[in-house]
Amino acid sequence: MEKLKLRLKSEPVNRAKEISKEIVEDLMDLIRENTTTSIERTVLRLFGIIGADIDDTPYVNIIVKQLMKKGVLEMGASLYVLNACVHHDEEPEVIAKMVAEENLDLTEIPMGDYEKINALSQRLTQAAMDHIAKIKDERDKLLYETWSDPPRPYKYVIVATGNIHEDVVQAQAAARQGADIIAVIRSTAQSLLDYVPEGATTEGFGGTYATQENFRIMRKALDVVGEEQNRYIRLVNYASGLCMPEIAMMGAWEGLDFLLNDSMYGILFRDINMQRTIIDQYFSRLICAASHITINTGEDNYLTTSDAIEKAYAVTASQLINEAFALKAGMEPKYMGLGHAFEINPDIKDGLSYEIAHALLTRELFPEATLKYMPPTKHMTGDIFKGYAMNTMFNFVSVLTGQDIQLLGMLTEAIHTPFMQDRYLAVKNADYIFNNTFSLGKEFSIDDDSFISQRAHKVLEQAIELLEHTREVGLMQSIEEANFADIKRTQTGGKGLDGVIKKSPKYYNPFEGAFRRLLNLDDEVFEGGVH
Amino acid sequence: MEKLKLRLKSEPVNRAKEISKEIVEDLMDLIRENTTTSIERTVLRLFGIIGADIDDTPYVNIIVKQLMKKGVLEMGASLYVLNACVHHDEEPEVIAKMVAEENLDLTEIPMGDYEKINALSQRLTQAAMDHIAKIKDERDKLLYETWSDPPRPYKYVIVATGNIHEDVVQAQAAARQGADIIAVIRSTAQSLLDYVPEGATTEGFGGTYATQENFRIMRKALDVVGEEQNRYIRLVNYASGLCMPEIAMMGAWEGLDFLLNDSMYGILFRDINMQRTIIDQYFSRLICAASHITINTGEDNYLTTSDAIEKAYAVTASQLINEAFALKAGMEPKYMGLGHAFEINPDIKDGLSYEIAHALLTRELFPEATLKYMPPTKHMTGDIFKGYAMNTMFNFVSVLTGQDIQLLGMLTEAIHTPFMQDRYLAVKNADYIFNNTFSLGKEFSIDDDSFISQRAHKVLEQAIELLEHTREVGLMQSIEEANFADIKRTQTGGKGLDGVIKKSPKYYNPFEGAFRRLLNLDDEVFEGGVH
Amino acid sequence: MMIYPYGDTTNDGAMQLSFTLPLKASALAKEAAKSLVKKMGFEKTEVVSMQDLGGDFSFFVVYGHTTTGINTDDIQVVEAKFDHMDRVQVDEYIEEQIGRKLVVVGATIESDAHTVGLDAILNMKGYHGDYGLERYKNFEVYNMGSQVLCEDLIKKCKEVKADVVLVSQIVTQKNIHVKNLSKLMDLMEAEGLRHHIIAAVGGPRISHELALELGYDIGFGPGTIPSQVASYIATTKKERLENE
Amino acid sequence: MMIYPYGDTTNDGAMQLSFTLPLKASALAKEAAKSLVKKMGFEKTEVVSMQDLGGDFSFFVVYGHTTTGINTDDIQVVEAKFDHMDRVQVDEYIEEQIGRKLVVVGATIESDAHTVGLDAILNMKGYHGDYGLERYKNFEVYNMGSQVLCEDLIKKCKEVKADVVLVSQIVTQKNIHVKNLSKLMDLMEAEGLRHHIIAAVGGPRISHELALELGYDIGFGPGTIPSQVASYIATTKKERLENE
Ligand code: B12
Ligand code: B12
Ligand SMILES: Cc1ncc(COP(=O)(O)O)c(C=O)c1O
Ligand SMILES: Cc1ncc(COP(=O)(O)O)c(C=O)c1O
Repeated sequence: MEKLKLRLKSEPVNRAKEISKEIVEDLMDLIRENTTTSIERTVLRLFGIIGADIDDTPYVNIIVKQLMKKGVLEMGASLYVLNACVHHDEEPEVIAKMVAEENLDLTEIPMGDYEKINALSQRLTQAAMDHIAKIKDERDKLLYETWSDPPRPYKYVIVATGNIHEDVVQAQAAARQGADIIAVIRSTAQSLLDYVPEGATTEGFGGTYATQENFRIMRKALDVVGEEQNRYIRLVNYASGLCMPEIAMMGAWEGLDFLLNDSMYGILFRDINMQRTIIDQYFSRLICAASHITINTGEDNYLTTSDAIEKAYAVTASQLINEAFALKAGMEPKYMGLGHAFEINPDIKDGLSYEIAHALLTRELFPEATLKYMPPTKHMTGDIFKGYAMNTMFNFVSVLTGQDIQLLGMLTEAIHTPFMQDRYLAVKNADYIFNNTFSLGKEFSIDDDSFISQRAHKVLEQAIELLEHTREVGLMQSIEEANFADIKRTQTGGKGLDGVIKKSPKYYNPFEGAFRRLLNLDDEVFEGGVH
Repeated sequence: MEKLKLRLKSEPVNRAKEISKEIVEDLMDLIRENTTTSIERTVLRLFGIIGADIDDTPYVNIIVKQLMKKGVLEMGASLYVLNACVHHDEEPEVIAKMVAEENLDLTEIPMGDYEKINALSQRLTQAAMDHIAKIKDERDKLLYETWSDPPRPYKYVIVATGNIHEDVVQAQAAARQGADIIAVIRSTAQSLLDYVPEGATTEGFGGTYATQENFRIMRKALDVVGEEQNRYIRLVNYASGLCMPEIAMMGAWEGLDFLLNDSMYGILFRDINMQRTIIDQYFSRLICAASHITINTGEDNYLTTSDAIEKAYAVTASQLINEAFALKAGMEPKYMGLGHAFEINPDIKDGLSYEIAHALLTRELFPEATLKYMPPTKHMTGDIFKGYAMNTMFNFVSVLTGQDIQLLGMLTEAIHTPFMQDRYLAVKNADYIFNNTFSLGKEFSIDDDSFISQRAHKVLEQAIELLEHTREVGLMQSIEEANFADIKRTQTGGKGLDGVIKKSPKYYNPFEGAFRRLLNLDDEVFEGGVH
Repeated sequence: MMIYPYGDTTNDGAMQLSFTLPLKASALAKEAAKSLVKKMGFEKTEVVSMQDLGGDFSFFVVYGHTTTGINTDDIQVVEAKFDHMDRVQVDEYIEEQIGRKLVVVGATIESDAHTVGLDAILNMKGYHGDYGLERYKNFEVYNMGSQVLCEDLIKKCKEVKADVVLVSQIVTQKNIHVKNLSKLMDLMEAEGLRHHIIAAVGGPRISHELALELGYDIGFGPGTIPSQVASYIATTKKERLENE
Repeated sequence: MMIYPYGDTTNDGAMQLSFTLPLKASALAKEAAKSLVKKMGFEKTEVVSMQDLGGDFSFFVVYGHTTTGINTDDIQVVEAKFDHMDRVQVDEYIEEQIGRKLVVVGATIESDAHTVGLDAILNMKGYHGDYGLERYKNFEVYNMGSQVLCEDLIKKCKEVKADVVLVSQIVTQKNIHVKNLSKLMDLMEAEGLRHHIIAAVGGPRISHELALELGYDIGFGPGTIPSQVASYIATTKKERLENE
């Protein structure tokens, strides 16, 4: 027998997907015509530039800042760095040091031999692409050949002590307890930093800084437990924010498996400028797509500021937009961790019917996606027992409706970032429910005139209405109207607009092309070229 | 839409009921031809005899013992007491004191005027019947007219401090928290006492003694909260054991609403002689039927000694037998609280599908019964969190499958009799689930070829097999073969056989007839008569 | 009156505990859990569950009976006292007693991005069926949202001549809220604003006691409804005006 | 080594508590809950949930950080020591070392009617995949079931010349098990049986320590499997024979 099914009609589904595609299409010019400071820094990082000066400012920031100040960032940072490399016959990291510590002005170096620059560019680009491919292949091999992909829903937990070494202790314990996926939550407001901190960090608030070194430490720690347990343990971090593409690159580099990466989350929840985020998300998703990193979108967050029943359709609309953006970036559906959440007020009569309707709708709209299902958070209180019961039902709905990634609810959600025992209790709850109700979804069928079915169709219709309106006014205008998460943002407001730079016609960025070619994105290549 | 349904075929259902009826029929001679010390004490209690001597031996025990010693109990205790009353021109309670304290020998009083005796008998019987009717009517009025019957599943909790006054504190708090039904658990091994203690008691182990005074105290305490909350709060006690009919009578007298009253529980779980229990259960159920007391049967207990999947059919078979016995005692189906339980090992894959199948089977076999659904107990451990999750699923299955009485699971089941907070957490869990999943049972349908449906039919078939065998060998032999709860008892083993007395042809017991007439039981009246 | 926790017998002191110890699950670990709890003054302790968490940690559930009781007469409750009026009453009160609109500036400050709590108090919609301050005729509300630097908040207060500043702090890990809230107070003092403005702070881990400690006039904890805040503002403003 | 409970930072002392106080839910009750926990040696306590239970009681969930730690070097584990063999090994061991079947009498005594635990140890079927003592070639098992009076148990032991008596006690409320178990010991002593018979007690709230205190040779707690009991019996019997 088949799993519980709504049997959505194909007409509205197709229509919804079509409209979403057009919404995203409409933004491709913005994406094509602009770069951002973070994209440029990403390119430099891909060239192998790491490290920071004594004030902890990363070299890549210093370089990009210099180029910006000089008004030449519109050409792309790579050109200047490559030119300097050729000029000094040094690797990019040496050039970076020279800029940072010896005040080398890149714009003062006369443009050298285009052929040499091109050759160097090709070598460096290839090296980076090779590394990313290697990391990707290693992971894929461990996951699907050496061991095997765990059964779904995957058990996903977070660690958030603020100290990467303490995080390791917690993460390893969680993995040993049975977690499939470990996310290291970032320190409060890291997403507002316009740079990525360097090195191992031990002081964060509500989370641990995302740094390349921290990624490496945690990846290694999980591999140790993986070996012990003969299974691969996935690692997650967060790429939303002002450094979206840089973190994506670091994730790809260090073997992360999932990245929180939403086309609108930063705009809505971190007040990051919308143009900035829209441009950044594209580049970061190219990297994810090329690296087989599963992105996780953040629709769950909408239900913390909006009502989960009233605004269910905004979740659906956003999922469709996120999907359309991801498709544009060449991402296969299975790497789309589209988000939704179990956030209905637990005191609502028949709330579970709504939850099931919404969960099934997401499941059937995106049959191939690796859906991410978020636990109750907003209605969690200090009553940890009620919370544990809510998490039980959340786990139940997940397995009943065939979700993929289960972000396990913590009974202490309203109190603190998780203690070791909280996570343990969460894993055990999931183990109990996933096993005890394993095939239950195959036992029942839903009639077309049932409340659940009607509800799902209604939410889809409402989502289509919003999408239609959004297509009409454009996504940015729609966000200005507070159509998503009830949060209003303006096109020129928020943080990071100063980091959006209109590309010159001579703009150069070898990676965009490299990724796009890898991903068979057949529309014109944007990176320009060295002329 | 209809609630979740199995659509059981009517053929096996009818067959099962038919066989059960025959099994019970087969025992009616035993029941007809015998009385027990406890039945005789019950009659005396109905005549108004209460109190105990300085050694705490109840007067009714002293009287019955005297008559037994003298070898005249086969005539029924009432005759001797009535005769003494006429002789001394006193009420039965005075006679009782005389027997107990002045060594009055009832058998030495010459048999007096039959007419006078008959008249007195009629008056006393009528008074008792009137009292019982009054209590019943008062309850029915409060429940269905003054206020209204709470929605199902009813929330049923236990108190078990050992001290009736502490019980009151706990029971009132539970009622204020929302419990619909309060059960006062009895002290360990009270069922083995061949007398009912007197007065308010403050020292019990794992429960509080069932005494008439304790019943009264608790009934009053609950009425106080009922008034406060504008709803009627049901009170439960336990009638299994050596004093089954006496406790039934006290329950009827003091306005209890439910009595644990099973045709086999005492035999299996307290090693009470089977003849004794079979005879006693009949008389006690007459009282319950006449008083609108809902009986609760104890099939849940089978799953503590047997495996809940393997021996699910024994539960079903026992329910059918209990139903047949209850029908024989003139009980309307709605007063049959047939028991079953959520006792499958939580670590079993797809255990919930089994639970749902079993719960639906019970529901559909007894559509009019007020089913009692028991929580996980055996597989509860000191892990109170896992326990809370199990109780959540238990509550879920109950509402999904339309159960009536929900004996709320305690998260500390494996640890201690409930603390006040344990009960609170249980009520809140039920509130959450009952409300949040209220109509979910109407959302799904089950195909005939689903696992759940197949499983239910299989259990029913297995139950029928056991019933067929039981009809062949007789219920007593079947119990000897350990077919129920995997516990073996013999016809002449266990406690209390010495209290079974073959009735003389002149046996007299005015209440049996009174109850049977009231209940329109049209087959011959057993009580004999005063000749 | 001396009181003790209550399980099922008056003054039995019954409590439930759960915790993790940095020991592998073992007889030693179990005994350690028991000893620890005994050392804390518990009797009749039962380690009812011990579960290995992997990597030298175990999780325990313990029931025990504490010998510690407390005298309720010794308990000091630091509680804000004000009359709770409804929206209409507050509006009337302000009109009659103050005679002008009160200017309210609200923000979640510094690194904190949580707005739901603040919005619950300020937005039209309100919270738990109680309308927010924007709905009141006699409040002029500026909701600056979240992640507002203390400096920017102060600038705004000056600009709109705020009567009241409402600050929200939700994230409390490593006492980040104490740091943020102290910073605001220090700046307000430095700017000479503290006297003129009623300063209130709210959040799920905020108590009135903590608010006072940090130099605020009042603290609002979980479950606060807007009309409580409105009532407090109105009555306090009136008092202040009287005392000036 | 000094250890403390662990939440998310080494030695943070984090613990969860829940309990009921005989007070109506109120600011006073909340403060009382906090004070109580502080008095028990907790810091940074948060009363995260207070719920009225009706009738002057409230329920609290509290998180706090205890300042109490314990030194694992000071922990004394009273643990029974014996080699754990499997069924075949035990049977061989008895054959070789003792040379005859051992007679085992089991019962749940006095008012206690729980048989599942005792049956788990004795019945063929056993427990958790480990066969029960009846399945062993070299045990002769008499399972008297539950509610067995001490007097009857002793009679049976004499009658069958028991080598071992296995007693189960499940109900522990108001220490009824202590009463029952002491009674049996007293009677065994009085009858002069105690020396000849190995006496073991088991149950979910039974520890080896308690068993020793009450005069038994060994106590078996929750999760006991039959082969442990069998191993203990065989090795102890051999020792006793050697020491005779
Ligand atoms: C919603 C939410 C979010 C949303 C916020 C969306 C938004 N725009 O507000 C999102 C998803 C963005 C988010 C992000 C994060 N969150 Co958050 N979040 C929550 C959550 C689930 C609910 C909070 C909430 O909305 N409650 C409902 C409101 C109505 O209640 P309230 O805030 O208590 O407000 C009431 C009272 O306190 C009072 N009040 C509050 N403020 C004020 C102000 C005044 C003036 C007055 C008078 C009264 C008042 O009145 C309100 C009504 O009664 C809580 C968990 C929980 N269940 O509590 C975690 C929680 C608060 N978040 C937490 C964390 C750590 C984060 C992150 C830092 C995680 C990370 N590293 O990425 C991020 C970053 C946020 C940041 N930079 O600050 C932690 C904080 C832990 C701690 N104690 O420090 C919590 C407890 C979750 C957890 N267990 O980890 N979060
Ligand atoms: C099943 C059960 C029953 C069944 C018993 C059926 C039967 N024939 O055994 C029934 C329904 C009849 C019952 C009745 C009662 N029960 Co009861 N029951 C339970 C329950 C649910 C499970 C016990 C069980 O079978 N566990 C499984 C076995 C395998 O585990 P175990 O007993 O711990 O045994 C293991 C070890 O301890 C050890 N072991 C045990 N004995 C021995 C002996 C030896 C020699 C050895 C070596 C090892 C050993 O090995 C076993 C295998 O590992 C528990 C709650 C729970 N989840 O624990 C309550 C529980 C034990 N019952 C309880 C009570 C109070 C009662 C009653 C008194 C209630 C009442 N007033 O009516 C009655 C009366 C019983 C009486 N007179 O004793 C309480 C005891 C509270 C306390 N701590 O004092 C409990 C904890 C429930 C509760 N929270 O209230 N009960
Ligand atoms: C899509 C997405 N990105 C990022 C984050 C994390 O927030 P921050 O960017 O502040 O680390 C979240 C939080 O839940 C999220 O959902
Ligand atoms: C039918 C029935 N009767 C009675 C009891 C209570 O046992 P006792 O008779 O020992 O009080 C139970 C216990 O669960 C029961 O199920």
